Formats: sequence, structure tokens, C-alpha cells
Amino acid sequence: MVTLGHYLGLSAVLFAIGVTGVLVRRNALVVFMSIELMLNAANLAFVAFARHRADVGGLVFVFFVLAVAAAEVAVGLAIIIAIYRNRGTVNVDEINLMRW
Amino acid sequence: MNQIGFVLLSVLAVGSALSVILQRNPVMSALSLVVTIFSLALAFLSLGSSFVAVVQVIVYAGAVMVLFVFVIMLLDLGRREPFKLTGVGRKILGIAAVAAFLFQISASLSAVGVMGARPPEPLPPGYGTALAIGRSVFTDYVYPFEAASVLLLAAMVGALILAKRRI
Amino acid sequence: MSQTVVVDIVRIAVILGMFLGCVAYLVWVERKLLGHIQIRVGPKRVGPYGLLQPIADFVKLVSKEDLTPPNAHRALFRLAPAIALVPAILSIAVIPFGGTIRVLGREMPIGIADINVGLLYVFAMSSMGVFGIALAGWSSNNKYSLMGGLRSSAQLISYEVSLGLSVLGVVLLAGTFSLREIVAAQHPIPFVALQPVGFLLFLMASSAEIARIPFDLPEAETELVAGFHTEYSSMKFAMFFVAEYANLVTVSAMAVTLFLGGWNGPFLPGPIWFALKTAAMLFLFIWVRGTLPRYRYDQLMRFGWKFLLPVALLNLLVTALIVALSGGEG
Amino acid sequence: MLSDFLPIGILFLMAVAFAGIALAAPHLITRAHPTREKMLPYECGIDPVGDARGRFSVHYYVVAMMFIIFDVEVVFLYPWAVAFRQLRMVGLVEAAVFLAILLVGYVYLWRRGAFEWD
Repeated sequence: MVTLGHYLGLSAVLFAIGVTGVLVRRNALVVFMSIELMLNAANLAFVAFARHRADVGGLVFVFFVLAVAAAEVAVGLAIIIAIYRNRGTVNVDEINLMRW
Repeated sequence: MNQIGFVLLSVLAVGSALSVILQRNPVMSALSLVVTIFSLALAFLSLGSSFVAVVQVIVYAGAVMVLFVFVIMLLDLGRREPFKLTGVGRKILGIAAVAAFLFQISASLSAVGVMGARPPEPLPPGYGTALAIGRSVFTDYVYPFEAASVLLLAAMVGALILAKRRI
Repeated sequence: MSQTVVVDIVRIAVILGMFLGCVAYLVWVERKLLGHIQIRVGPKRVGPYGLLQPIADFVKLVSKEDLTPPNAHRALFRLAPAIALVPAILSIAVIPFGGTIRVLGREMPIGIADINVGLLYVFAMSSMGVFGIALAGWSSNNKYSLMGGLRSSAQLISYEVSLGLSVLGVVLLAGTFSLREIVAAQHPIPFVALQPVGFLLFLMASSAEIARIPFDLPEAETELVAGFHTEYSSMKFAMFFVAEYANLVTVSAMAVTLFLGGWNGPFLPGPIWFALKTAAMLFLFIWVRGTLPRYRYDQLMRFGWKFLLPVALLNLLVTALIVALSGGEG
Repeated sequence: MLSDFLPIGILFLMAVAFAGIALAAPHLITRAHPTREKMLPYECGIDPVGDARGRFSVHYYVVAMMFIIFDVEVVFLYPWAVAFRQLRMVGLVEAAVFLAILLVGYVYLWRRGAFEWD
């Protein structure tokens, strides 16, 4: 029998992989994909809890996460493109934008 | 879903997720993430919400990942990248942070006592259908829904301004 | 349990075989019809009326040299045609070809699967096609391929929004995403009578989605030497070709299911009606190809964003207003 | 729920098998004889000029960005359309407000020339 804990465990592992990707990779695009992975893991937890409580509200939250993900990726990748046009790199270690 | 199915699903999801952060080539990372998204859609199906599963594929795999592939093609990043990680210190820090995170999650979940909980078997009729979700969004969640359109508007304008100018 | 699975496998294999056969002969029909439209005769050498032409084409393609350009990304170059073909085949899974049939004492719906989000499933599959095209163009290491791949994917995503909006009117009227229930909701009146604008929008947006004239920029033989599949030869090229025609059949079948009443019709059995209507839609697409010229790329993008999208939104809002004002259910 | 999708799983396996056979078949039947000319990137017969990979107009990004935003908008309208006959006028007003806010962005994109191709 698959319990709620199974799904939450899977979600936590996926989230942890996403965190690892953000922390260890240098390529800004891969960092962004890791963030998407974390959002997806959160979605899994939402859906699992919705099923557990038999409450549609959790599924509605997935929709808002989708809207946030779309907005984030549209702006985030626009920033990456703008940086690349200026610096010629997407390596996060070489981008220290805060001081310009 | 039975346990064998869940194990297969988890192997697919975790394996493709690891592939996302371990591939040298960003295109392969993106394709791995598409596989992860599909395996999560299967998980949603097994949790009784086919509508959310299909929407997940349409938005994440069909739109978000297309944008990633576009950017990789536009900037020509797909080829020459050696596998680069950040420095040793941050790697250790990262792994430690992830371990602490996993520990905290499992500790707090078992403290609440939901880990072994079985989902209620007879689900309310119509659970997870587009109809139920639509009724919920447009009655209980109207304000977040309208706020989402403001968010999308901001993203649209912001992305256009950023893309069109040089920083 | 295992008996059901065996029945399923046989049923699915039969439908898949018939579908691929249709796709193969669609190419012959198109060449024949285009020939007659242009006052030629089309294929006629291989077999009576050139009926064996698809087999000859297949033999030719499979015996061609299968070249991979030296600087191509080898894995992706091989994967791309599969990514184009597999979703194209998967799209047919939810299309209902008829009512129900009795097999081995069980009442079975005619079709592969019956899911309650069938319409969205087709959209999800068709949105996967972009990856095949983009990756094919990118991995080939050829200027024309890359340019063609980018242009095609930009075209596909530009029209996908309008395509989604154009069918929402139908969903509004039927109140469901299940294709079987949408067909049932059209029982006496097909939705084309209630959603004529939606039908036209659907035809235009889907022509662009499957890259048919007047939106066949991805092909654009004269400008881009076949675009994203310039470097593809042998069966890899054939897979793109099969995917393209499979998508054409799927789009026609979807038009029949959503707007033309599906398998509904008097006297004849359901699947026959379905086949006849789909054939009529295919004929329409071929006829359009024989008649219209090709758009320029800037015209194509402007048309999609400045005309199709607002009109689709307007159509949806007007439909919603009428449904909201009309008293009864629907 | 999941069992409804079982036939799709079977079809998926068949489609993958079909694609695999199609990819393998030419290698079993014929042998490629590559020559320098054959392996050159095709550029209408002359030797290729420059590198095939380059950077492209940012306008392609703008198109993909608009697609993703409007796609999410349409996705929000899916449950709305299904539930509409229970929501009626209230639902229409809610969707109209939602679309009106996005219309601002649409007009802005139009004015900034995001739909034009140069």
C-alpha cells in the first residue's frame, strides 16, 4: 500500500536534488532548471496532500504554482539573455551584477 | 497504485532529476527535466487528478521547457560546455544543507504523524475533475486568480523590456 | 485480467496498423489529387493507378544511405525524429471512432482509450512536436536546418495559443473535455452550426500547427531547402514525413470530433460516418494546398498574433455571454 | 483513473518500438558509404561558409515568452470553460476582469512592436 509518506518522500528527494543543482552548478540555465525541479516537487506535495485530505484546494494551488513558474521563467531567462549579450557568459560565478 | 509501480515511478523521477543536474550539455539537462515532468504527471494520475496531470505536461513540458530549449539555441550554449561545478567549499556546504533539509522534512512530517497515513479510499465523486477545480478557482480562489493575471502582466512587460535592451 | 490486456493489445495493434496504413495511402491520395488539380495524372506507373506507390516509396527510403553529418550532435540527431513521431502516433489514442461494439461479450467503446481529459491530452501531445523540430534543427549542424528549426518552432508556438482558445467555445457548450461526451453533446446539432467562427479559427490555427499551406513555412523548399530536416536521409527523413501526415490525419479527425458531430449520422454505422467525415476534411486540406500560395514569415507571425488571437478571444467571450444569457443548460 | 491510461501506455510502447525499428532498419539493410562531399553540410552545392551555429535575433525569445504567458492564461480558462454553466454571469465577469488585465499587456506588446517581424 502506497501511503502519503511515500509521495512526500519522493517530493522531498526531488526538492533536495533541485537544491543541490542550484548550489553546485555554475551554468545559469541549469540553475534555473533546478529551480523548476523544486517547483515541481512542491507541486507533487500539493497534489499528495490534496488527495490525502480529499480537498480540491491543493489542486488549485498547482495552478498558481504554474503561473508563478511561467512568470519566473519568462523574466529569469530574459535576464540571462540580457546578461549574455553584455558579458558573453552564463556562468554564475563570473556574474557579479550587484556592483556595476 | 501498488508498491512496484510506485518504485518504478520513483526510480524514473529521481534518475531523470539527477540527470538534470549531472549532464554536461544543457540540452540534455532540459530533456531530462521533460522526463521528470512526465513521471510527475504519472504520479498525479495515480493520485486521482488527471486534469492536473495533463495541465502539468502542457505548461511545463510544452511551454516552459520549450522556452529553455529556445534560449539554449539562441545563445548557442548547447555544445562546448565542460562540466563545471562551483568551488569545493560550496559543494560541501550544499550537500550539508541538503542533508539537513531532508532530515528536517522527515522529522517534522513524522512528528505530525502523516507519514504512514493512508489516503481516504472512497474519494468524493468528481474529485480532481476540471469541473471541481473550476468551481473552486472561481468561487473560493477568485482573488488569487485575478492576482495571477497581474503577475502574468508584470512578467510579460518585464520580460519584453529586459529582452529588448542591453544591460 | 491478463485476458483483458491481450484483448487490449490486439485492439490497439489493429487500430495502429489501420492508422499507419491510412497515413501511407494519404500520401498517394494527396499526390494523385494534386496532380489532377494541376492537370497532371500523378503517380501511375507502380501498380494499377499507382496504388503500389507508397510501398515503392518505402522500399526506396529504407534502402537509402543513412548519413549522420560529422559535426552533428549524434544522440540528439537520432532522437529528434523519434521525438517527432512518437507523440504524433500517441495523439490518436483518445479519438473516438464510433459508439460501442460487443466483443467477447463485453461492451467496448471503439477507440483506444477513453479518458476524461481527452481534448487536453491531444494538446499535450501536439505540444511535444516542437521539441522534435527544434532539436532536429539544432543538432544537424547546418545553417538552413537551424534557421528552419527556429522558424518552425516559433510558428508552432505562436499558433498553439489560438488553437487552444478556438476549441474552448466547444468546451463551453459541452461542459467537458472528454471527446466521447463532446460527440454525444452534438447529438442532433453538430457544433459547427453553433460555433462557425470557432470552426474556421480551428482550421486556420491547426493548418499552421501541422505546417500546411498557406502556413508551410517550415518546409519552404525554395527558401530553406526543406528547413529543419535538410540533413536527414533514409528512414529518419521518413519518420518526419510519417509524423507530418499522421498529424494531418489527427487534425482532421479532431475537427470531425469537435465540430462535425463525430460518428453521429443517420443510417450508416458510426465508424463509417467517422471515416467519411474525416476523408472530407482531408480532401479539404489537400484542396487548399492545391489552391493557395504561401505566406511570408512576417505576415504569418502578424496574422497569428494580431488577428487570430484576438478573434479567438472575442469568439470565446461572445459564446460565454450567449450561454450565460440563455436560460436552460446549454 | 490510472487504468484508463493503460491503453495509452501500450500504444506508447508500440510507438517506441516502431520508431526504434525505423531507426535501426537502414543499418541492417544498407551500408553507408560516406565521402567528403556527402558529409558536407548541405548549402546548395557550394562548400559551407562559416559556422552553422550563431546567435539569433532576440525576437525569437520574445515570441516564446509571449507564448508561455498566453498559454498559462488559456490554461486558467480551461477549468473556467468546463465549469461555466454553473458559474454563469459571475464566471463571465471574473474571466472578463482577468482578460482585461492581460489585455493591457497585449496592447503594450502591440505598441512596442512585439508582433512585427523585421
